[in-house]
Amino acid sequence: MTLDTVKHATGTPEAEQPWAALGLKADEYARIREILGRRPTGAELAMYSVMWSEHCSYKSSKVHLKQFGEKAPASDAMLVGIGENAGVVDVGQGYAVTFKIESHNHPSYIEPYQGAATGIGGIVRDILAMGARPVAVMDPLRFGAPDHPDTRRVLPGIVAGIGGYGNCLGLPNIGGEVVFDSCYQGNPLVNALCVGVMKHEDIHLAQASGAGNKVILYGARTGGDGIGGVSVLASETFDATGPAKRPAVQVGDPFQEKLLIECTLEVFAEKLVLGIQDLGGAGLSCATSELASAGSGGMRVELDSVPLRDATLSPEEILMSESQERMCAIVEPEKVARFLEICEKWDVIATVIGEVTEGERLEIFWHGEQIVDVPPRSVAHDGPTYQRPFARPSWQDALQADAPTAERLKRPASGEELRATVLQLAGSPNQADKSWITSQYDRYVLGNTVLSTPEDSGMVRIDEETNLGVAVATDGNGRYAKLDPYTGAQLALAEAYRNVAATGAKPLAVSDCLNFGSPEDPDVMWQFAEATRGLADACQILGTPVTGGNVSLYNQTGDVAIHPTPVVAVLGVIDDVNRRTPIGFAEEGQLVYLLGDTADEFGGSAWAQVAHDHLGGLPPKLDLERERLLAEVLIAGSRDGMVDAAHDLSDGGLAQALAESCLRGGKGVRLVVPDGLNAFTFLFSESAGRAVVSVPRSEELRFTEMCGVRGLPATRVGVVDGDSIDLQGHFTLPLAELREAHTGVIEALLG
Amino acid sequence: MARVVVDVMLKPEILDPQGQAVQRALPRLGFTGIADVRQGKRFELELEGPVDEAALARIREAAETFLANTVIEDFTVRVEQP
Amino acid sequence: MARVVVDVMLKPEILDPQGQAVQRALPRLGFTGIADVRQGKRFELELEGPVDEAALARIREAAETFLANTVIEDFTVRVEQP
Amino acid sequence: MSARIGVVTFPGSLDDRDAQRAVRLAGAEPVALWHRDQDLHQVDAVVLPGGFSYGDYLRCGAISRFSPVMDSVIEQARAGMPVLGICNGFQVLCESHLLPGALTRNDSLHFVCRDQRLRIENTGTAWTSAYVPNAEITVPLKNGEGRFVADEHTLDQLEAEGRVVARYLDVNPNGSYRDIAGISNAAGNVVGLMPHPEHAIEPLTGPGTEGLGFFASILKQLVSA
Ligand SMILES: Nc1ncnc2c1ncn2[C@@H]1O[C@H](COP(=O)(O)OP(=O)(O)O)[C@@H](O)[C@H]1O
Ligand SMILES: [Mg+2]
Repeated sequence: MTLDTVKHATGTPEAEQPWAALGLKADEYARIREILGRRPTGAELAMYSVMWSEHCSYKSSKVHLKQFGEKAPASDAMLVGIGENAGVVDVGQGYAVTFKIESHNHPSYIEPYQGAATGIGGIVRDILAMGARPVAVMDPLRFGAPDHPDTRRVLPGIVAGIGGYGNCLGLPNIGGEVVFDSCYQGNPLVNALCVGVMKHEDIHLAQASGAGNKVILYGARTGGDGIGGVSVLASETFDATGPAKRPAVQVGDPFQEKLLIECTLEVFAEKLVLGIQDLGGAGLSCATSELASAGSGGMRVELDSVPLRDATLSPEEILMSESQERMCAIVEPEKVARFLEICEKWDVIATVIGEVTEGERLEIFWHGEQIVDVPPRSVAHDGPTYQRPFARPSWQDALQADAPTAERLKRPASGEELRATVLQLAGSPNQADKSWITSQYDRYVLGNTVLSTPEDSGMVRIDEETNLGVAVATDGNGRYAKLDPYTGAQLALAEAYRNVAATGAKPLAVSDCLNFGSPEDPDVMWQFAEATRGLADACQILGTPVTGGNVSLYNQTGDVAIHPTPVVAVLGVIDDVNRRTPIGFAEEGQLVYLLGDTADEFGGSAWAQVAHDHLGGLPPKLDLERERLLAEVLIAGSRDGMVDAAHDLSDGGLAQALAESCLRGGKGVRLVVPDGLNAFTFLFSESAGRAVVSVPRSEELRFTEMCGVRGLPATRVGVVDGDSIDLQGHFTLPLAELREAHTGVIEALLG
Repeated sequence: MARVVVDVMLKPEILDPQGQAVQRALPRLGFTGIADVRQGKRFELELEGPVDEAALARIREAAETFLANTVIEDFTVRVEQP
Repeated sequence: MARVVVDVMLKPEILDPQGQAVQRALPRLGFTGIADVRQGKRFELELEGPVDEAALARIREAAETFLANTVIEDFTVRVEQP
Repeated sequence: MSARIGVVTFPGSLDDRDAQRAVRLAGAEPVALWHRDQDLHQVDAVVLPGGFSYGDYLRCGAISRFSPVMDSVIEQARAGMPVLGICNGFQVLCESHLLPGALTRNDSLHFVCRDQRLRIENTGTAWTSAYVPNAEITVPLKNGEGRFVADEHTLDQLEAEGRVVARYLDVNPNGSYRDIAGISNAAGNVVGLMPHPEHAIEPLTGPGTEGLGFFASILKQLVSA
């Protein structure tokens, strides 16, 4: 086969090209020809096709994501916003924190272990590329029905992959989510989050500038893995019989990544790097075009100098390969020798593959012949944008009308029924103890983990002298979002925000992973539009800007999409981690206060799911000002030593929160149903804007006065006491029995 | 009793970090002249009955569906001569 | 190039939880008649030079000191016929 | 002058900074040692930390054992210098034959991270003298290949000579023979331990501070020597 050089392409304008097989539309191919003024070479076509795929170009979602910037609340904390590898937030004392959540859903369905492992590897490189030392990971997960045979295949592999990679990298896993719902059958969601810490002056950006500066590719050799993965994996739907295509799977090498981290931090410390980009989806195509596009000047790359694992790879394949554990740095010529020396110290292969040029073109050569000559912006940033049609689904009204009222769904009434319902919820897979999963993750490594599973948020200390720390929580309730995607996305934010505040940290910023079905379906597109609008509006009110995130579309089997699942991560700061608030009730005699208002709200609730397998009605109402007030009280309560334990209320309501706080602290509670509520609503309603706290008697007055002054309803509902949950006049539930129901559930399903 | 061996190796195009680690270490330990190392798994199955075509077919099926992950691995089945 | 295979198996007296897990799973998947399963490692080494006695002796030494931990594992070295 | 305790960093070491912190909190001076460097920089004792040295793809500790720094550690250990191997460090000590037996895949086949109760059964070693006999402590445990195995004869010998330094209580987390969590060499200067005492040194970041005793012991021993 002759090499398809630029010269050859110019001379053979009529040559047939496989643009359709590469996922391009006719008008997109025409536009490429228009940009170049000729037909693209094979290598150019490969680059455009991967970079213009949904996964890399966000072509369906861009028009909606814009709101995150347009509506972003003014925030002094934001140092780097959307558009870079990850957003960066100022947390004080000269520290900056970067965090981001990303999906690796499709690869994890095909090959659970490697798919999930490389999901962790990818997000960690994003954080590293900002100049930060990665300090923790989290893993929000969604699986199909817990008793479905495919869940048995997928779940253990995904968990082992996340643990296998993260543990070997030496990053503590400080939290995540595990949710089962048959809507995720065939489309499990593997979202991965990483947090990194640096000093302000260490922030690095993905840009190439300064003619003559060198482009260094370092890390693993390039092999034939994941070629086409980006366009095929992330943009094709799967039919019911399984993956429609089986593209090469990428295998991760966490040891290589650990070396890459240490080596990269060392070259940062010696100030050897001008610009840097990790290699993820679309590999070198993405890294070179993004670096060149974001900087000034052009770039020239000698592709044949790329170290290969497989000598038979074609230039197109090298450009598209998604081999893991690689980075690309821009380095001044006089610093190259030292850069290479540090790489050698860490046994990392590093190669100068090109340089920044005067011009404005990205030029790639293969054994001296030019095979790519493009304006880099046209590849990396000016891809197609779609205004996909969307419309409120015809079934939405009927779904919302199907409310779980007392007339339609039988509610427990007697003490015996209520008690059984508490047990049933605590022992249902979504509410049950997750330690079969979380015990496969190292939560101690690095020695700075202050809170991790099963606390409300993960928290790490970032300065050992001053005890400054950050907290992160992720949440997303697909059932709520299905009932009302606008409110559902806001509820996801509110819950994560509440979880961060419950541990005593002040929420600062947001990252999000939007997991949806096919954008070509107007119903799904409406869900997406509503969810982004809701999230952007809520971020504005709560004062927490979106700093970055990820979109995963085509999560559907045939024409059945998953529930719309916006997963929202909130990052907060705490001045002194010694003041963190845990969830466990540990002190006998402390008073239990319920904060917020409780209404009869069961749409999308855990109770409706567990007791009746029902999804209908409206999700809980949301009052964002109330959320903000609640957070202020929780933070002040922690700072001033007024609360010893706090737990936010979400799935399963007060009953589930109390079960978790009692089991964690090893102490029971004596409760009374407050006036004006019935026991069922008191126990199981999922009204938003609530938390339960335990208050030392000596602090009661101060605490209730604070709530009174600020106008937050605080109801004394009981006292920490004994070794059972005792709802006076209704039932007594020994903790031992509760623990029995709550633990071992996941193990029994999968073991 | 008869023994059937199932060898499972990563497909050639798939990265083999284990084999690479060994390959990188060998020269440092003074073992040179080894161009490539791949590491895989070996299963030794002891059959209760005779190793006839039917038994081998079943083992091949077990290898295909369970012992190997054919997304990334190849396997071979063979009878070990005692 | 010539290929030498090194098989490494846990010694019979050492418990092999991986093999046992496979053995327990097989009947559940409908594969019966398998009395015992052991799981070990298989290394494929591609030599640059010829596979003569000297080369094999060196590989045996690498296996003894490195590829296998002879406190718990046995190994065999053999030339794979192409 | 305070005691100098070396902490080796292999590529893939993960708990090296944590071991340094523990050394510091115990009152000694941590000295970072690099795998490629044979020079031990006149340290008084060495800690081999946890992690996945060289990726641990072949067998845990199999490659690290051959690193230049280990040549010196092995030589000095034989001459009586105190050496503590934690988790991956324990695996390296077994691979180096400074300690008998081997650490193999957990019987659950899963990595396990939990707060583990232990009994310190030998307080005569360089690393356990600060504990009262039969002290029961809780420290984190986190490993995928922590199942200690050895032949019966070796096990009997370890028991008879009092070289089982620590034993798992309540739960055997990985299937270790005779619930063994840690052992020593005959002289008592070399100790291998699967759980992580360096993660139980501050109430804020671990289950308590009961791991500090390992580092306090070595200080006591070095000061009195
Ligand atoms: N996949 C996971 N990885 C790590 N931690 C997890 C995972 N799933 C759940 N957790 C942790 O378990 C605890 C309970 O989870 P969840 O009930 O979802 O919390 P919440 O309802 O407060 O969001 C939290 O600390 C959470 O971070
Ligand atoms: Mg919570």
